[in-house]
Amino acid sequence: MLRIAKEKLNALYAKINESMGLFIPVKRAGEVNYEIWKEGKEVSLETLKTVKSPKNMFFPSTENMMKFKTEGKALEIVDVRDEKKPFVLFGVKACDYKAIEVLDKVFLADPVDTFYQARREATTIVTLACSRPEESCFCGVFGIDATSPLGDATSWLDESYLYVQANTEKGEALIALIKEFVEEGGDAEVKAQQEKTTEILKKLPFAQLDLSRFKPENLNELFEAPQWEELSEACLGCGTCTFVCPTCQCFDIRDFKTHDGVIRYRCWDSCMYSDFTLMAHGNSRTTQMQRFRQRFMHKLVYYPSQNDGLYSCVGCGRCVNKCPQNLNIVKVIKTLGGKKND
Amino acid sequence: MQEVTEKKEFTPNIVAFCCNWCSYAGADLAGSSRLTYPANVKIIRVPCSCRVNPTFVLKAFQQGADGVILCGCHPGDCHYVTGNYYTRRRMALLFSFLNYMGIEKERTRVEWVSAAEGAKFSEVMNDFVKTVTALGENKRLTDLRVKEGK
Amino acid sequence: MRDIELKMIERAKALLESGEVARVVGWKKGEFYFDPMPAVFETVEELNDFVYNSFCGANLSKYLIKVSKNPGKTAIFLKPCDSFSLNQLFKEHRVIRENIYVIAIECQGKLSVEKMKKLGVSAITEVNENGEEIVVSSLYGETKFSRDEVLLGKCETCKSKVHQVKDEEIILREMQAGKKDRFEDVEKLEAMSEEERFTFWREQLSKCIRCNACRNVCPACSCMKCVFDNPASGIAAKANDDKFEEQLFHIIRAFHVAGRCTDCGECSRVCPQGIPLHLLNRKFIKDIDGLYGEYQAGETAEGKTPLTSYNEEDGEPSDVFKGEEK
Amino acid sequence: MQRIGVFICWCGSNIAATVDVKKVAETIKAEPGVVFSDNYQYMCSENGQQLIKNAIKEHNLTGIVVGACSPRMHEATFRKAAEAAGLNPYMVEIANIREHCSWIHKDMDEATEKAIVLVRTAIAKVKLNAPLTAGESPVEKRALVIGGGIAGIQAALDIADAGFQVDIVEKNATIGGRMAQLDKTFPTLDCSACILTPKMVDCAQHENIDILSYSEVEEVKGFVGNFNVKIRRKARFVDETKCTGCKICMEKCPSKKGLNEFNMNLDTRPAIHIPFAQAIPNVAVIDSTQCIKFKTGKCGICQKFCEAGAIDYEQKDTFIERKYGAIVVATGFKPIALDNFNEFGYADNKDVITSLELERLMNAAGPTNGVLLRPSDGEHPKVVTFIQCVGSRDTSGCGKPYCSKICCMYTAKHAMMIREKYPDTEVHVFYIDIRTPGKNYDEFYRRAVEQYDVDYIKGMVGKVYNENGKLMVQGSNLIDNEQVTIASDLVVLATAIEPEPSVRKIATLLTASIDTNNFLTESHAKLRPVESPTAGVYLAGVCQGPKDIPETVSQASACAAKVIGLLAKSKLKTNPCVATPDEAMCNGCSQCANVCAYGAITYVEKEFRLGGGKTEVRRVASVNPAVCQGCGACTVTCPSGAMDLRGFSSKQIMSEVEAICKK
Repeated sequence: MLRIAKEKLNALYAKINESMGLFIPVKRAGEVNYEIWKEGKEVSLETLKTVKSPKNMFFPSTENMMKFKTEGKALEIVDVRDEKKPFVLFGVKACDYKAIEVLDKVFLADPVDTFYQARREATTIVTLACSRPEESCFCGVFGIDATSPLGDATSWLDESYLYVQANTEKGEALIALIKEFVEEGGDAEVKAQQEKTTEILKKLPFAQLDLSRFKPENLNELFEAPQWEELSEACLGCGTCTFVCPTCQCFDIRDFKTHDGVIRYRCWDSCMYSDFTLMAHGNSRTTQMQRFRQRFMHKLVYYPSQNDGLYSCVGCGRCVNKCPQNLNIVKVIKTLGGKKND
Repeated sequence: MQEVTEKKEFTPNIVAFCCNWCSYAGADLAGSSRLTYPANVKIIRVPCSCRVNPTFVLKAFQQGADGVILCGCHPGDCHYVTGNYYTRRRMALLFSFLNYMGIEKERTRVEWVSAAEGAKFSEVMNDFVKTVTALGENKRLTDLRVKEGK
Repeated sequence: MRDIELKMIERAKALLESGEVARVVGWKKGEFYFDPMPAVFETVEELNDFVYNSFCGANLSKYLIKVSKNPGKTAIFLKPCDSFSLNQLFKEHRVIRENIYVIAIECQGKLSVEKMKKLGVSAITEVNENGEEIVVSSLYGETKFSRDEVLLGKCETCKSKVHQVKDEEIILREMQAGKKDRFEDVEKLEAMSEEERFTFWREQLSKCIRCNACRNVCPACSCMKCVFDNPASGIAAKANDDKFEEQLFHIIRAFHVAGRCTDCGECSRVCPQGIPLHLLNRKFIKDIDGLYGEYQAGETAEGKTPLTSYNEEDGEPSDVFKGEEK
Repeated sequence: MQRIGVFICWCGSNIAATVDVKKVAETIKAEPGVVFSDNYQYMCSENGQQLIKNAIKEHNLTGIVVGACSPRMHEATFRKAAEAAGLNPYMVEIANIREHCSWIHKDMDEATEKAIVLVRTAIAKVKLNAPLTAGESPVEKRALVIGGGIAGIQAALDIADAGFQVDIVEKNATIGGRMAQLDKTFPTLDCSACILTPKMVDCAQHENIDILSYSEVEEVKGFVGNFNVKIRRKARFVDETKCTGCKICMEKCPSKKGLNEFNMNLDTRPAIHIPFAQAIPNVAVIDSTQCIKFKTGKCGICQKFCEAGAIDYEQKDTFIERKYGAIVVATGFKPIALDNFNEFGYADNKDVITSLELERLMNAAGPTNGVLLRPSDGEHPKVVTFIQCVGSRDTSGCGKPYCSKICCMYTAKHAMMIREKYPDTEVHVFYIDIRTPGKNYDEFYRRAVEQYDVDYIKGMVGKVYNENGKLMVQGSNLIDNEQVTIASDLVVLATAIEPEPSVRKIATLLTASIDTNNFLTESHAKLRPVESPTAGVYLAGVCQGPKDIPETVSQASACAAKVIGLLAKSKLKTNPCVATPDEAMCNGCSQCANVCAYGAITYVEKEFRLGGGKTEVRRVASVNPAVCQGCGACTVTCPSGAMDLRGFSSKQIMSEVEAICKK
């Protein structure tokens, strides 16, 4: 185990930034989100949950895909992909790290999403263990240990030090890069923190959610469940849950007219929106109940049935915190998940 | 020194919305009286100033316009009786709001120009171009993508 | 609060039992004390989950657009601020007065969990209200707040405790309007330079993720199809692709609700990024008040709005900046 | 795929001297969608138009752009040419490269570059143009005139003479209006009744005119050419078809103490009465609030004596509905109430009277048979003082801010008439300014001063009070800079006039706009002064603004000309560039209707299909294309963008914006 004194962290960021990009939780106008680090920005590793998850590092909210350049009647297609500079994603929590695994299964499966792939490969991920989980957290339900996340390197934070440990070659390389800032030590402190946090995690109100009924064989029964109406009745149809979700991966492709052509870009889409999956004939889901059901059926039934039982929810609890009307996946799990919930 | 020459080279792009009955005719009169104003002012004909949706103003800025001016009949003289009264409220609120968002107030303007005021039309345009030129490029309300690849 | 809740349940029960109304719109229990959610109650049994407490900040009036289309009368519990929104919906024919039974309820200002969290409390398990004192228990200990400290942003500047429309009321205690002036923060911004204002809004709006929560919760944003969802509008967009779009969305939205926005504050309450969106709408309200005479949307269910009316003596658009130069 | 043709005009050297027209035409060839581009000396000439027509046919063009002079000049020309070649005329756009380009720029490169942008902008627009067809609506060949005063009478006669049916709706029991109450008219001093009553008779006898007296407009639906009007025929308790106008009932009626409105309440009349001797129709009416039969159930004397059997106490209000192509509003005026002007002592002194009361006192058919006698004691007044501008030009809020326009002239008339008839009477006139803009008006006023020795005092009166039976008029004389007090026997207030209050209701019914003083608003103050902004509604007389008789008659005839022009058409062509709502997006919020100056927008309940076999009834806007003038105010007020304007759609305008901003 290695450790870095907290006061040296800013210098450490600067060091990383010399040769790689650094993506890190930064406080801006009162809220913490991942941003490209720059001298003077207010880094906030202590923040348990960034508003947006770090997924937009690999899957940005908007991304140009190609450009159609026109001159008179001539048209040319321009590839706008640029070579991805290596960068470090710093401070990823266990749930968000697990979410990257969920995204990988979508974007890196055949056909590979080369935009995603390029970014993914260029990244070194440094995770950060949680020490102060809150009431909306339920990563444990999905078998995630918030106290020892994986990644290329894992880190722990306490009042005085950031403790770090490499897990992969990329992680080793990063530590080599910052070796001037690190010193040996911290095994005991990390262990103590992990034990303390584990105790809290057990006490969390959602620690015992029962997912047992979310199985492919129950698909039809779950789909037809009468409770969806009531569960979704207050849904505004906004995209907050999907946009703060670390595993939501849907996007739309749109064109933007420029002075000399058209930019084709993709942007996050939300299954909560009325034009999601809108086709020439109309939309297969016409009510908010259907859209609402789609989101949770996908997270808890469709996705796992195609990915060896891996749920596409990681229990980060962002939707629990952020839904304007306090609807969320926990209510769905409690209502439809299994007997233990009753 | 260099900065000064750069500023001189800047010619703003101005979009002028003119109502068909007064201001467009006023611009025609400016033309037939050979009253000049800069070529970077381009006019869009609308039936009445009240046809101008704030969206059009924003669209112009998005597309890189440096100034947007609306011209209509004098209040009380609207061909459609009350159209420009609505324009007056809408634009007063919109411009005040844009300024509140930090957009330079000099980039937006409403002027009442009658069909007989060719001279006024030319004066207004000259003055507006001068004001916007001094202000420089519209950076706060342009969609940078439109210039991509340039 | 508990006494009010009981009275509300009692009334809801009576109304449903007598068949006077077909449904009641209120709140139901969430996972915690602090996360009630809007709900429609159609049977007396469903009322077991009914809740009304200091976290029922949501404005329920917009739900009526959809819910009240069903046959039978719909009863709704409205706080004073929500009643403005409903009146505005009546004015715009989005909800028909005859189909609604309004029960005006007491509100002493609602509380914000977000604020408690920002003040350092996490893993909240319980909240107890003790008059002005709010006791929050969490896995990490107990914290006490004064009500004012953790008041929902919109309640700090509460504009009125008078219901604008009601068929009956459940009010047991006197209510007080906000302690803070509604336009104080707008004035602070107005006093800044253009540059500073631009920076302020850039910082704030760059957080926007275009989740549309502000729009979808807004009772004035009740369009069948929003221009931003309509490819034919020329300004449709989903996630923000450029700084411009962050602004465009919010400028157009604020303009579309200008003169119709009742300042219910829901936009800011629901913003996941904590953008003070109400300051956009309040600028319009302040300008309208100053330029065209005081106007409060939702005060009446009839008449024109400031942007659909005019006065021959109205000032010129250039006049709005005149005061500033002096 | 669009096939656009572009035609660049030289306009001789007007364009070609500053814009390189060949370069413009050549550059534009590369624009997407452009399949033809050419230039010519004079596009508007016969040959130029032929060039366009040929190109449309040869290249199968779907839209054309003409780079030429202002569309205000030749848009119609090129539209016609396009139509002749089989292209919809609304598929034509003009790029104004003369007035907005060649004439204002000197540098050829700069002007050429701008011309290219302007043509591109027009191309961007025309690509989004849609073929439009002017709609047609039939015209009901009948006019309605609301108000039977001189304005209504004149308008009705002119329209009827042109061969169209006219109905006059008059709320009183007789037509004639204010003019019937006047004694003499300025500046000729001819007798008012002598010139008015023949016209009234003409109306009654005209085969095309139907007088609906004692009637009011109740409801108006429809639009220009097709108004549906519901008219209330108030119960007059006398059968109009039977009454012979013999007046025996008036003699026999035991209740004779009703105030005589026609004589400005200066004397009384029976409960059953004919307003005045020359009334048209010459039919009695019963004032049911005064009639003993109605109050007690007993009496019935008039019925007993009516040989024609015309009396019908059971008569009820009836309603008739008629269709009209055009409506003339001629509702007239009344003097304002003087409640706010206690300083002139009108309420307290019988001998302080209004000018209209004086008219009745001077009139041979009036309460004094034309002999000027004081109302208080029936004596001849020896000193008469006139006060002008009572309630006119008043910015204090007590009266009216406008000039009533007629008072200077009628006061001079009154002064002159008194001096003429009673040379021993002293006449004083207090005035602020004397306004005599009219043919022979100033001459008339000068006669009053010079020939009749009327004492004109420039100054305002502060107070009128009674002192020992004399009316003391205290005022200032600004010329001599002194306070004067004139002991008078009679004081006449030249009272401001205001629109007849019932005009408000009529304006609402017609969706005609009305100003803060209750005057109906004309469509354009200078160029369309007799038309209301509501198509098919015309304005005559004081309902539109203060006027004297000659002006009123002129305006009435002008209205008639407009109405005749409208009714002469078999069909109305409607402007196709009108607002249209997309019902699927319409919220039915009514904001668009709130800003429509023409009342063109109404709401309908419509059934819409939802998914899954469900339907929903929604309130959606509906624009009447015959009424919409195409200003676009509604389009901006519509938050969802459901309302759009044909010919100037949001997409077209935004496309123009994009084209201009491209550098």
